[in-house]
Amino acid sequence: MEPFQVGSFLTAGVLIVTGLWALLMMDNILKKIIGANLIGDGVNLVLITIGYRPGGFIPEVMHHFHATATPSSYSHLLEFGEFASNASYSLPFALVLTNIVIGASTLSVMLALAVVLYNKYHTLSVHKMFEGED
Amino acid sequence: MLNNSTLIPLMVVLPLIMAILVNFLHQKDKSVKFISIVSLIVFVFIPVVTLYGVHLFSGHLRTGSFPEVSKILIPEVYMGIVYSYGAVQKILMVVLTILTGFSVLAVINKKMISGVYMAMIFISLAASSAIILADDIFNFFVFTEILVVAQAALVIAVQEAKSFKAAFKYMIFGTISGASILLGIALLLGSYGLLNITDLSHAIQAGGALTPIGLVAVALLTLGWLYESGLFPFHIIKSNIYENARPEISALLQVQSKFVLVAMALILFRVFSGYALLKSVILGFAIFTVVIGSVMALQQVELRKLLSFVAVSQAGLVAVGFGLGTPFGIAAGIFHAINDVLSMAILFFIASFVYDKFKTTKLDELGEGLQVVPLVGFVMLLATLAISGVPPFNSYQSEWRLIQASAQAGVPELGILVILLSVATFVAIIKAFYMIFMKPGSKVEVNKEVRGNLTKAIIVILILACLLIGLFPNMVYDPIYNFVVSLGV
Amino acid sequence: MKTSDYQQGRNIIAGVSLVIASFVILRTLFQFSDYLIPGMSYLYNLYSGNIAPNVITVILFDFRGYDTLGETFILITAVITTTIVFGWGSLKGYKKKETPEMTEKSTVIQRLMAFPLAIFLVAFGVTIVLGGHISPGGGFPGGAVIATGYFLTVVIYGLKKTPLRFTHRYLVNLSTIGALIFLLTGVLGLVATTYYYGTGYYLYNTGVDPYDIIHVGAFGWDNLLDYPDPTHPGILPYLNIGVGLNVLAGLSLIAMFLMEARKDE
Amino acid sequence: MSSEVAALGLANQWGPILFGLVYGIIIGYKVNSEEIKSKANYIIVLVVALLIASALGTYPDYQWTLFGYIIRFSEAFFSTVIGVFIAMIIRRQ
Repeated sequence: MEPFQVGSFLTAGVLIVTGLWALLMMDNILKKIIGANLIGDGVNLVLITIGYRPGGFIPEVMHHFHATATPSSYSHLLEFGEFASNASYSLPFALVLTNIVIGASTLSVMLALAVVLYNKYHTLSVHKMFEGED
Repeated sequence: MLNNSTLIPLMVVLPLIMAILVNFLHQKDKSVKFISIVSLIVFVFIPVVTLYGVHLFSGHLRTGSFPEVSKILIPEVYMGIVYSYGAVQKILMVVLTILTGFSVLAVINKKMISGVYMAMIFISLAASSAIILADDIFNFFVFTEILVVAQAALVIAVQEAKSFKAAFKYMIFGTISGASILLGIALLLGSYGLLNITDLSHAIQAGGALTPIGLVAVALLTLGWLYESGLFPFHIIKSNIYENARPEISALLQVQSKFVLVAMALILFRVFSGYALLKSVILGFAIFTVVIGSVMALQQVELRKLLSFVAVSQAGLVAVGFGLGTPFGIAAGIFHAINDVLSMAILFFIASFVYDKFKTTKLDELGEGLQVVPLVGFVMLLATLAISGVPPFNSYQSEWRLIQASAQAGVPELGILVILLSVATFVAIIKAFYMIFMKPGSKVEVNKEVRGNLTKAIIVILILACLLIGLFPNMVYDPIYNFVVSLGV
Repeated sequence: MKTSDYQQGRNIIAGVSLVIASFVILRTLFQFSDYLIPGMSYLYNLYSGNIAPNVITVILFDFRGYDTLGETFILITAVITTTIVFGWGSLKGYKKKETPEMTEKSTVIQRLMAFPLAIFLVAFGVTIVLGGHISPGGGFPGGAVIATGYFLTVVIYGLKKTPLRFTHRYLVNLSTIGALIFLLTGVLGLVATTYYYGTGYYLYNTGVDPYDIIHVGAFGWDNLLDYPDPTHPGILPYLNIGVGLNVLAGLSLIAMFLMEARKDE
Repeated sequence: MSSEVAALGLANQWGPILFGLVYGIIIGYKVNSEEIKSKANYIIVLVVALLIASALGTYPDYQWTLFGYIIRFSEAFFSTVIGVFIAMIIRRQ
């Protein structure tokens, strides 16, 4: 158990819980959107922390890279065993990159909707906006 | 191991290319129309000719997993993304593309055609196809997010305050469910190191009992599933979406939601097949959805709202099949999903016709419609019979199989629930039928310009399809049953 | 009041489920580090060096390139959705309207430095895009940096007087081109592998040809798909270039829409 | 290996230059410099660009080799700037 990693996971948990709290309990539409974004950030932090490895390399095959080889000589996949057993886990980083874009996209749509709803109702309170509905 | 099948990615990629093109050609209505119709023919054609098999994206084959270092519990894994295409996927894809085609034709026929609107329909088609085909849990997540945004866009396109609010709610809860699915994926990735669903299920079986982390992952993924398919805690949000979109688009949205329900439930069952509590939880939420959905449908006095709640309660019935957990029950559930989307689509198309013809869907104001449009009234009567499980039609076959499956699984009480739901659905829709077509004293003006020949043709074709499946159920049911047995859940 | 009772009941339910959810999430995450395994990351690190030095780019565009396609498309979907929210014609008005408050607020130093800084950001963003396969970066961060440069000029000079005069149509064209580069490169891989091998793979890296399917170099046109660079990363930089165009156009469009809508109150 | 790589890089690196130019022209095509009064701006751009490029090129962790990295970094950067100016000149005509 790496204390740094545990601390990072707990921070992510706090972010998620804060986001949930803002999303469920707050009345302001912008605060709800910020809460939704915080949840996404918390999940991203969980993924990044999965990739953490104490003392690991950054996942770039720099000095090990087979730079002079031409593409036609790759008849089989080469193995970079030494690099692979020391580098940090790389898959979660790629997933985080995807999720960041997803978060940005949903954020933009929600902000646009918030602008339109504000122009229609002249209030930011969700309570007043959704009044008279079940 | 199944062979690589070349045409599988085109089912997702071609709609995406066409979406880009029609968005690019916005405001050039003629070319948008031409491209849409041509591409729809291609979309229907591709699932029919594609061979069963898997598709390995980027050509990365199955490789050894070096278990001593990577600590993966199985000897070989897929490194790239994999799509699998079997009998169930084929049937779902054909139904999905045909119904999408009908919706697009209805949109074109109403001269509401615009590039961006068509682009959203194509993107949602691509996303739901990807969800049906995906054998990779993260790819599944990405395309569910696309589907949420695209469905919200289709609702927003109505440009009314109510639709903005419905879309906003849908997006907010969509972020919660998306985050919970992703957190579940992260927990599975951390503790099993895999993303491919087939590999993941093998690894979890090899690892014995689920870890505490795995249990939380089940809960989170189930929460996401409940949202994506509009089951119990989220039924109001989903029915809001159906009710605020244009009716011919709602016909499309309910197909997508129900197929996402089927696809994601299959994923849950394959990954966590050894975990018995999952079935009871799903069954519980399904029963809640059925009861609440049908009760709320009975209260409504507006045609689109009523149909939305009927759609939600029927989704609950599909989930009941999954909740039984036996191969027989799951096959019956999938079969019911296919039957149900056909008859719900007829009802939504009729709602669209009524809305065009009479400019309202409030049941109090409508009446005496049978003299104006006898054919539509007759088809609506048949569709009501079809959706509530009356013998010559298709839903009878699936509901009968659901009742049998529940008796086999040792819970015959569920059979009574299914029958009660049929009765409630019948009462709710027959009330709507009476108030639209029979009730004396209409308060609305008939729009004589609306002929609706295309809508009439669509609903007649769909009711014939319902009848066909009802007469020859084994044509559809047997491949599904064999597929479910081959999954070994 | 009936509604407030209902609200209160809902709040209590929400609060209780929130407490339970927080407890479960925090406890799970506290234990989580004991269960971590390298999993597939080890395999990716083992093989990625065959394709390009930056393992994360290789995962993002080669092993999981199809996910990245979805990622590109969620941005496009968001842009189109924003367009639908405000209406396609909502950007037409800004040419007639005077927008004095923007230019009046900005100071001389801002006005002097914003344009050079924007050009710098554009160039820096392009560098990030084109270096994605060697150093940290790629199409998404690079495109975001370029869009930041555009947005900087819009904030300082206003949408009417900005020196970087992207129009709506131009940005739509750019994002279409970017997405088509990605999609059609994948289709090209599918067609090429089908032609040479009998069974096709979407997004197969035709430039690197790691499984020796299409024999790069035997035919002249195959080499076009290998990026001219000592690392020979195949199609990865092309995908990066497409994604970069798409992201810069998409983010600029979203920023443009949100900016215009704010003035309409 | 490092000198080998650098030599190879110089011989066979027209990719970043070409696509940097393409990007620069695409973006520079929409640049309208009439509003910008002082031409001194452009010199500031070049100097700042050069300084930052060299600073980033010497950053220890991320470099492949010092020389190769500066070359690689600068070529995309400057070809973009040049592309922007080319497009601006085309627009002026």
